[in-house]
Amino acid sequence: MDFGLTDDQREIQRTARELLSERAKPERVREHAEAGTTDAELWRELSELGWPGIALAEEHGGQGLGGIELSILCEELGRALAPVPFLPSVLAATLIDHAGSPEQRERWLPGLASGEIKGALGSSSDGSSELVIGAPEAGVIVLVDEDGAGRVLEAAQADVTPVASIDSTRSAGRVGGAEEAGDPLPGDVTAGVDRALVAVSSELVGVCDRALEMTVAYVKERKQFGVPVGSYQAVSHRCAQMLLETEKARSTAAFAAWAADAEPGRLAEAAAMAKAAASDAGREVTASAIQAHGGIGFTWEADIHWLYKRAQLDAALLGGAKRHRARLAAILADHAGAPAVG
Amino acid sequence: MDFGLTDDQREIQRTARELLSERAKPERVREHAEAGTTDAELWRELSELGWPGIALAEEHGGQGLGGIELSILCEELGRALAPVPFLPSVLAATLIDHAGSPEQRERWLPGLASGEIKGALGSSSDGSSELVIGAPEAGVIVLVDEDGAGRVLEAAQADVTPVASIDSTRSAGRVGGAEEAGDPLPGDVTAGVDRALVAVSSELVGVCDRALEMTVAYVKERKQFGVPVGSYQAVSHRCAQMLLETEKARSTAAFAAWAADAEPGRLAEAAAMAKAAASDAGREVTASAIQAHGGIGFTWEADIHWLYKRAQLDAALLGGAKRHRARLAAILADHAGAPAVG
Amino acid sequence: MDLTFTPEQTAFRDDLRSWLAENPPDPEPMDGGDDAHFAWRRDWQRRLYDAGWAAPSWPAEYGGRGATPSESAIYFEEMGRARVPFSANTLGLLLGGPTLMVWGTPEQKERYLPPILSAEEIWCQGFSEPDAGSDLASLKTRAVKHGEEWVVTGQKVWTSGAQYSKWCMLVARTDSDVAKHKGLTYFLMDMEQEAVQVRPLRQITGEAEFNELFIEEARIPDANVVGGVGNGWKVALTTLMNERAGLGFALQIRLRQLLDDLIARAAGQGLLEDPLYADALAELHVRCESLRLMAWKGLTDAERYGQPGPEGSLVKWLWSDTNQRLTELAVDIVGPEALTAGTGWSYEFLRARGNTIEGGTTEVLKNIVAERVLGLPRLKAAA
Amino acid sequence: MDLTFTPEQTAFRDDLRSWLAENPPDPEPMDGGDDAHFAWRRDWQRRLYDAGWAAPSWPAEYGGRGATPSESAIYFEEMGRARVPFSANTLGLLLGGPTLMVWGTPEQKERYLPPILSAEEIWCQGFSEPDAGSDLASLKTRAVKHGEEWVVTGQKVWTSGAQYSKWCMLVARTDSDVAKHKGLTYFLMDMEQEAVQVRPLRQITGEAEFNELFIEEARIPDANVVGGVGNGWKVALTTLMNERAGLGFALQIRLRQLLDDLIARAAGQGLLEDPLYADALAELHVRCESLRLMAWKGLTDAERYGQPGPEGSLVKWLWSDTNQRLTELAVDIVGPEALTAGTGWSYEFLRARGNTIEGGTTEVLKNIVAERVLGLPRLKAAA
Repeated sequence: MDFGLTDDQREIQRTARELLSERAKPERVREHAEAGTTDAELWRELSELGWPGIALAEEHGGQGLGGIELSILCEELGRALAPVPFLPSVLAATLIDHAGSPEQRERWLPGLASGEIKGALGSSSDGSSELVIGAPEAGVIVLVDEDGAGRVLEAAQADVTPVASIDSTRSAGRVGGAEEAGDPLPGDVTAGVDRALVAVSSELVGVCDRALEMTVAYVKERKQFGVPVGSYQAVSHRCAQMLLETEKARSTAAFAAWAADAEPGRLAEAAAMAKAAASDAGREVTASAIQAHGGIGFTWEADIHWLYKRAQLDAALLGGAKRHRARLAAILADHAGAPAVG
Repeated sequence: MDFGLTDDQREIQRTARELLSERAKPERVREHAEAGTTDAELWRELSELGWPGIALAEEHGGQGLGGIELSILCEELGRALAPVPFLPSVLAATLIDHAGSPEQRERWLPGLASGEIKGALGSSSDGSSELVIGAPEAGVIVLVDEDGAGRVLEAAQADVTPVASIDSTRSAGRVGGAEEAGDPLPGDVTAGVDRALVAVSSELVGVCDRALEMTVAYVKERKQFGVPVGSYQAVSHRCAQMLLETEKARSTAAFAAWAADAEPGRLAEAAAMAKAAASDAGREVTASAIQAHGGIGFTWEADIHWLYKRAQLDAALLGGAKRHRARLAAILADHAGAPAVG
Repeated sequence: MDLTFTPEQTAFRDDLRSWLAENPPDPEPMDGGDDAHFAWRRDWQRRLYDAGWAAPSWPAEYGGRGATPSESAIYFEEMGRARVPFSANTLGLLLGGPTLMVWGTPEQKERYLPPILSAEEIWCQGFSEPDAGSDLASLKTRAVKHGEEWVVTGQKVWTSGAQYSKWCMLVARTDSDVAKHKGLTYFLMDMEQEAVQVRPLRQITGEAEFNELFIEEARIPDANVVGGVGNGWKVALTTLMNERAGLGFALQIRLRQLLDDLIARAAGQGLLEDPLYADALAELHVRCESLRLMAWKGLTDAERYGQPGPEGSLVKWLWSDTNQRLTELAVDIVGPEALTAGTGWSYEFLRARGNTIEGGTTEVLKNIVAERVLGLPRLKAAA
Repeated sequence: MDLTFTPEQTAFRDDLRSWLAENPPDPEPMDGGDDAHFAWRRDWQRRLYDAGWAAPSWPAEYGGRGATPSESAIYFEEMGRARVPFSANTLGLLLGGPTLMVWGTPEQKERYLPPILSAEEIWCQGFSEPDAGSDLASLKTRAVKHGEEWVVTGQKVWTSGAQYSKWCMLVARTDSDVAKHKGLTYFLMDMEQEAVQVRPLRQITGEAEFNELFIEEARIPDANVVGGVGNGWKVALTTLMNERAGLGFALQIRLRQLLDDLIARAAGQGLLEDPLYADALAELHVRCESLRLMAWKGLTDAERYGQPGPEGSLVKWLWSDTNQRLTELAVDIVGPEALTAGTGWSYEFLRARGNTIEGGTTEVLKNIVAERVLGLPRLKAAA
């Protein structure tokens, strides 16, 4: 039983954090968010480092690493709120990788791994999608419907209407078109979606972690009635609660990332737990961060609201906490009466 | 729009509080609770004052007052945790009064009004009941089932098995027997149950009020690290939350008590709101009271646990918060789309 | 106890309701930005003024109707129900006017009250400062007397409507040698001077409902002191006491309407039959109704015993918490529309985040409830 | 990251599991009251002792197996899973022994450790006092030296098992002239003297799991000072650090079992198909699993970096809160049985109320998390 990262993983984490703290400073994120643009330069840089293909096989131009390494990057990009379509791209790649045919993988993965093609993943019902993050700039869009069927659409086939979401650090769009448009994914779409859920959950852990970090720094400095506001229990216990929520999300996301590689039989349960915990944590921790900042937290100038908004989109992506708890309950119902897992 | 009590109502409230603070002191409540006995002397005294018949018509030996006056007494008896079967008796009387035939009223109400007969009210399904408070000592038991049918059983017809509930300030029992045992209530059982819900909710308001009062007194006195624990926000904000819950329960119970007399068309909604709010408040406020008392709050010696236990029984009686919110949702569904109530 | 309106109250409500039905405001302008929007609200207030409905709670001698607190509550409930905009000069009507009525000189009342009512002169509130937050006693804006004038320098924040205002209710420090809250004075500052710069303060919704004020040697004639030099703390409390008394009723009706909209939406999607959503919506219903009951109960108490008590803090707390829960649930029910920029639901959702901060944070409200309602000892923190 | 057991850990677990399968404890005595119950637990510890399973984490030289922290966690998980009773001398095994191993003299170790392991001598913990609560530095029990003996007078509370104990880990004030936490000394007090009176302290469940100690001039030989005079604060911290390290794993498995029972019950009643209950049960499942993950993660950190960190406070907090929510939900699902005195569910429900108080209140745990994990400034309250 070992929760520790390997030296290589730790190195990936360290490098990512350093790079992003340099290249995705709050001012730069804000600039792109206000203009509604993607940071093309940063995307090029990340692509050169091979990040988009970190979990893809070497034969497809990827780095051949696993779910844990992908989680690490998602968390760091979430922390930084980097204005690049990393998450949507890796989500699309994950689906194609795990549920695609050899031809589909051959066609799309090399471009996704190199960052030349951007991807997006969304839920659809009756042919049209909910908000799909990254859709307007995507070269390939994967849509999954409620029955667990999935299809791959190249940009030309997808009828994308750009939509401004509340999270302007990333583009979004609605994908229309006929129900039969695109190329069906022949493989295990659910297993692919579960891996995608782990990636989203990891990004949310990063968002929470950053929100807590910013809040702790603020409440140590800010004084009211002569003492730092962070010394009042109303504030300090709120911060403790933020940590608890973050750690719940972190531990379940870590378990799910590990299960994706090492114990696929528990992946469905693990992914549902991770997304339920991360969606709740994302919403609660960032809302708490705003509250702990007081008046300033509610202003556009304070960067905390970007985290709040990102958390909302991620929390809803591929189903919110309620939907994943319902899935979990169905899994529990199947096991009810069986002895506790050893 | 006037939330104030009349002078007469205020007088009833004052008298009740004074009497009970004298006759139902914590030591005496504890004595009876530990012995599992009813305070027969107090019951006699209350009966002589006409309390059990306060809301019954004068022709049945009652005082001919209304739902508000009954609520006042329920609240005060809840505050005092008086070890007498007042609540079960008035619940039975309420059902017989509002849903009984003239013969049933004639037969039972005078005895219930005078206190010579004690009553009990419980829910049943498939013929046998859940825990019925006061059943072992009741001369008459009313059972209502999930379909809204009700029946009256005299003690001899009812197969009562005494059961010790966690709230030993009152007796309880399970009522068995055949589904057809007893005398059906021909009238509007639901309207009777709604009035009964108001009485239970009012008792819960009293329990909350007392729990908060004891807690505030304790945290003002008790010191830790040199200052009263009540000056720490972890404790003081908890007390504020207790007040908020109590006031939510109080305001909805008042509305329901008023509606029972003055606007029966809104009684169903009002009673469901009151019971939902009071059940939640009862549980949360008394649990908070224990927590705010720290170690001592968890001991048998501190009186706070009697309130906690009473709150659990009352919260479950005639359905808990979840059940009444489900009722409310059904009422809301009927109104959905209609303009907001003027 | 009588939870219906009296015949007088019913008549008052019916009067207003029928007037509103016959005199709806113009449609909300969708173009022209903030200025057009403000002009629309100013126009609306003028119409209310012409019909004698601008401030019914003001005494008849100042142009009001001498409405009781209950009638005033009915007024705001009806305004909310009719979904009309807030009057352009809401702060003047609700805070500035009533404060002057208590503390103003006869000359001040005569000079300032009429243009408040008619929306000729708009008022804003200059209490909060960036470094003071909830701690009014630590205000740093300073006023120094030069002859018959006061010279003011400092910074204020959270001043809504400052860009349209003629007068600012300004609290500034006039004596640093006495205990913190004793050296404050309450002024009426003319906003139309170069020394006062208004900078919009955008919120997370993207709009700028509030402003920052940068004050660099602004001039205020001595005649514009309200309630006497050094008495600013008490005068400010009068303003704060009035702050939410009436507005709360409008906000609470707005909450009710939002809930009705959400329930209708959920019903349309079949979610009222899903016990999880049914439970959450029913709980919001209980909260909304108890909020209204608690607000009216507070009013009963106020009418019987004088001033509204600190129980008002419970109402504001419950309102803000409920509005947040409601809009959070709406995100689940409404779906992507609630996360799309510029929609009604996304606006409500983001805006609600400020409810537990503006007008007294929930933390401060809990302190007030604990100390003033429950009588718990005040925490004295040592540095 | 490898969230499976290593081959060594699996072997350890399988060894223990098969021993437990072959050597189950006698059935829990239903008659004979507390004494019979305690005798049953003492008997069980003796059997563990005979098989070398009483305290696997103790070094081999003291009769343990030198188990790693992970193996120790597996031990408690397996004990919980097998639903065996806690050893009679749990406090001696988990707290007293490890404290002596750090601070005891060679003579003390030789004298006291063996009978702890064999359950010949039972230990209890005399830290808390009625007026001290969470504030250990303000202890009032006083020890004064007379020749080679200390004379102790005071009162202790929350001492579980005191009526069966031979030795009490007692912290008393030996110097009033120095800063509050500096004047404390840690003693081993013989409970078998007239000067020590044990009074059972009943809980809201009706049972007396704890006791009060009334100490009136009790005698303690100087040889029974642990860690030196005036060093009691540090020695006590060692005891407290060990307090929940292992036990937490047993409690967490017990929580898991309770949840499995409740899920089975809900499934039987069709409530897993009710979205409201399904949601609540799934949330409890998430909490249980993340609790286990967080506990194991803490252990990984401890093995890598030494002592367990204050993150343990998060685990205790989450455990107690989850156990309360679980038993509250059980009242709704199980119905009257959960409100009937003497049933398993009503016991669990009432007992859970103490979880957020015993072993560090949730308020204190949040303080610890805020100060020691997040580095927030400590609140200094002024009287």
